[in-house]
Amino acid sequence: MALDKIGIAKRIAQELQNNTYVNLGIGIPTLVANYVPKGISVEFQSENGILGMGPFPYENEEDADLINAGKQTITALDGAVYFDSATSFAMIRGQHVQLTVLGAMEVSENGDIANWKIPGKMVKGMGGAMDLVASAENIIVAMMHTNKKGESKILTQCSLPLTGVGCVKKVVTNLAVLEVLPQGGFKLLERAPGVSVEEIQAATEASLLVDGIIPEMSLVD
Amino acid sequence: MALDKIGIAKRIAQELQNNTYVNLGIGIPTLVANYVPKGISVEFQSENGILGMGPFPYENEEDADLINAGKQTITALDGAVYFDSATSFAMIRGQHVQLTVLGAMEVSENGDIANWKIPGKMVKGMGGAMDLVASAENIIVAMMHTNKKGESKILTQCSLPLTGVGCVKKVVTNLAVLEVLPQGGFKLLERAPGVSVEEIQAATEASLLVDGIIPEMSLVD
Amino acid sequence: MINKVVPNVQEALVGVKDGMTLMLGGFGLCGIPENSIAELVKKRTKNLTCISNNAGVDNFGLGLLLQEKQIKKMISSYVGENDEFERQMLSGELEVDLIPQGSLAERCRAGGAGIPAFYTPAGYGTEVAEGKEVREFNGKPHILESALTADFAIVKAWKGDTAGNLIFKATAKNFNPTMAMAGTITVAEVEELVPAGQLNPNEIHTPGIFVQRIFQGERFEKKIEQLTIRKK
Amino acid sequence: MINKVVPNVQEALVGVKDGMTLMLGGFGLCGIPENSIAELVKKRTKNLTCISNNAGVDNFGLGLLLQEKQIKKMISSYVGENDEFERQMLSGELEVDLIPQGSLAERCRAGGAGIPAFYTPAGYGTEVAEGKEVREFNGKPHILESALTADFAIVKAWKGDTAGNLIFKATAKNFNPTMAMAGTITVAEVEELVPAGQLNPNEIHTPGIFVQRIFQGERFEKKIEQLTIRKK
Repeated sequence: MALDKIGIAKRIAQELQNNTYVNLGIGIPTLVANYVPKGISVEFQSENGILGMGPFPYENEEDADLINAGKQTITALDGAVYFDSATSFAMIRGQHVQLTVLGAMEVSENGDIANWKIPGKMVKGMGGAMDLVASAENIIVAMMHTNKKGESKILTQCSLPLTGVGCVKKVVTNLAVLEVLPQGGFKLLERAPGVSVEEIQAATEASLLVDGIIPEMSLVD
Repeated sequence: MALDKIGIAKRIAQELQNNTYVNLGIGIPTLVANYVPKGISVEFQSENGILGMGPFPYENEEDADLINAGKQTITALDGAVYFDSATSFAMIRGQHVQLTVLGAMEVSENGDIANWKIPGKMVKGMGGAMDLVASAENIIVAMMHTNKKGESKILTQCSLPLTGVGCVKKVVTNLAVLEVLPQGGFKLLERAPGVSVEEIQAATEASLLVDGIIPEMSLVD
Repeated sequence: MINKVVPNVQEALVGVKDGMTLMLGGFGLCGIPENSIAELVKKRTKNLTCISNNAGVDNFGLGLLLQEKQIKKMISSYVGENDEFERQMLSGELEVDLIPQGSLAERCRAGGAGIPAFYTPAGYGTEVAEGKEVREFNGKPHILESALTADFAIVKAWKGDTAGNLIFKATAKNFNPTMAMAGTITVAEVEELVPAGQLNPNEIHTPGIFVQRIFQGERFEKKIEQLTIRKK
Repeated sequence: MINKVVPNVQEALVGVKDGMTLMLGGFGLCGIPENSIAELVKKRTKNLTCISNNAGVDNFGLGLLLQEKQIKKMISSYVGENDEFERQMLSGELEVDLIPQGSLAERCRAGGAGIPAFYTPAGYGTEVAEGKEVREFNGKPHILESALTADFAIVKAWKGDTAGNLIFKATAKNFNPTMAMAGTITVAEVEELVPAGQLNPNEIHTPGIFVQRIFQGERFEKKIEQLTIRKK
């Protein structure tokens, strides 16, 4: 069965490395914070200006001056710190944030990502995404494998305006975990529980390397 | 009679404009702070990281963590603020500091200044001087008119390695106040009390415009 | 001490004219200079170029200026929460320059810090890089970005003193300290204005040298864009 | 939270090797990492390239490393208070790269902020500009300066917490926050180390993300270079 958004977030949470700083994009990536594995210390950076983001506040304890990059009210953990936007992106551009998880409209087999604009139709802007994908050592995309029309979002080449080139390292979708190979092309690493290799191949427009037996993801809480 | 260092500082203090930020270099310029005219509000920036520098501390009240750019113990006035070196030079380079007063070994008639190095003999370094002279709107040099050998420091061309080019606007020495003309050359504005135009001309190697009657400086406390 | 206090928002915005470029602090609706925006609506200043990370929502923040068609051009990184904005942009009524958030912040800092241009990897290979110089450093391509400045930078702080020193609260800091550096005239509206000497000089975020005018705002509504809570 | 605490200066400097590049915070003797410098003398690490605004005085600060000839190259802006330094430099024993103080600070910030190069007017027309690209912006010539980074950045703060967050005191701040950004490994020695949560997140100067190791210094001598006082 294909994963839901929470399933994708849970699987990405397994990618978190101990003692690292992580930036989570809006949408599915934000959910990753709820599933940090036991024994793993990570600190979440929100590019609007906080390190050490905590859970949502209790009712009536919200503070309009304390939000995350998704404009949601949040709290601050012990050890948190606030900073201005220039310093925030000094952290990002200076590669002090090791992992970026973000959503995408399209990902291509050379690691390009498109997620900010549909010409003539939708222009929300790139926000911090272009800085993040240009700089983080590790970039994981969280998204549905296909769009609402059922068309693959895992492509030979992106059709939409790019957010970054050759930057995506891994893609976790509702169907699969894919690695972007250094020489280009995707490699199938894992299948969602009950999803077959053939289903994944059918939903993938890009070239997909299937090498040996592909294990199912394990998603223990 | 030629001025002493305090006289030079007093004369420069007359150049202070109301509501401006001023950086004073080491030596004679530092003394300017003691002679701010009544009714003039200025704030002194010290490039090591303080705005709102106050007088020296009382005995036993000194704080090793509170110094000026000359490494002297100081105090902080109401409204003072501390900042890091990158921010300090953002202020300077960004032209938020309107006036810089600094010493020099040589000044040339196109406004060049040399004050950081005597090749093979003395190399103290430029400190913040190169940033200051490259950016401030107004740059006044405070110095003796001649060196210890009696040679002019007001030159057609500097012989020492430069600190900045075409930047000095005015020079106040023990003998005179000189303006650097936009087209090059010095114009004699004022004489030190009792010093003749001829004495100034004799001590000046650079071309010197003497136009009309040259008044004596007035140095009321 | 140089006194930066003006009595009210009207005095703070004297000299803001049609066709000028303004920087406005804030991220979403957090930390925006609400009093100044309300006054700009009243002043009916037109043809503004506004540099601000976002464009407000339909009925608050810069959305209020958009509704009145006072903005000719927006320079932002993310404008996704504003239907009127999207309408004006797609119809061509509004010029829009979208730039990466980090480049926006750094360009404002550069404007304030006297750095005319710098290289950044952000946007290489995208529309953002079109027409810009590309240069490789350490084997990685970068693009040349230029400084941004504004006729007026308008920021919002938590506390301020008569010398113009500012302290921001939590994530309402965001673009405010950065833009405060880059205005020919920087206007700060604060929740609490105190005499110089009342703020601890170790705790000040924006030195008063960057601020030309400061006033205590009459009213801060502080709208929340996305109220998210958890149960006790 | 990511815990950055190491038990002592020895652990803090594990991995500092001959030939490495170090950044050291401080201005004159103010805000220098004294405990770390003392340990470097003990470790007898050699052939160091030290990036520091000054070079200490003969018997304190980096002067201690100079006496032991542990420094191969100094990158500084002002070195006027140190006879041994001048002797080594003029004799050619010591390589010296003197750069404008503002360019030094901005190059360190750039190193930490992922900006490989930027333009500045400082030094145009001087020795400092030799071999560097010159470009005009707004009619004024600027030179291209590149980022500085270090194997270890060693800074001194007043207070720090276990997450590596730092607060500096007065003008002992100086180069410390800037250099803290630019170390592959940044070591902070602090006068007072407290548990995460004890520092007000609005008052922190250096976010812990920039700091890899933090420890409470055993002893801070805090020598004064120029004691200047007035009479009561």
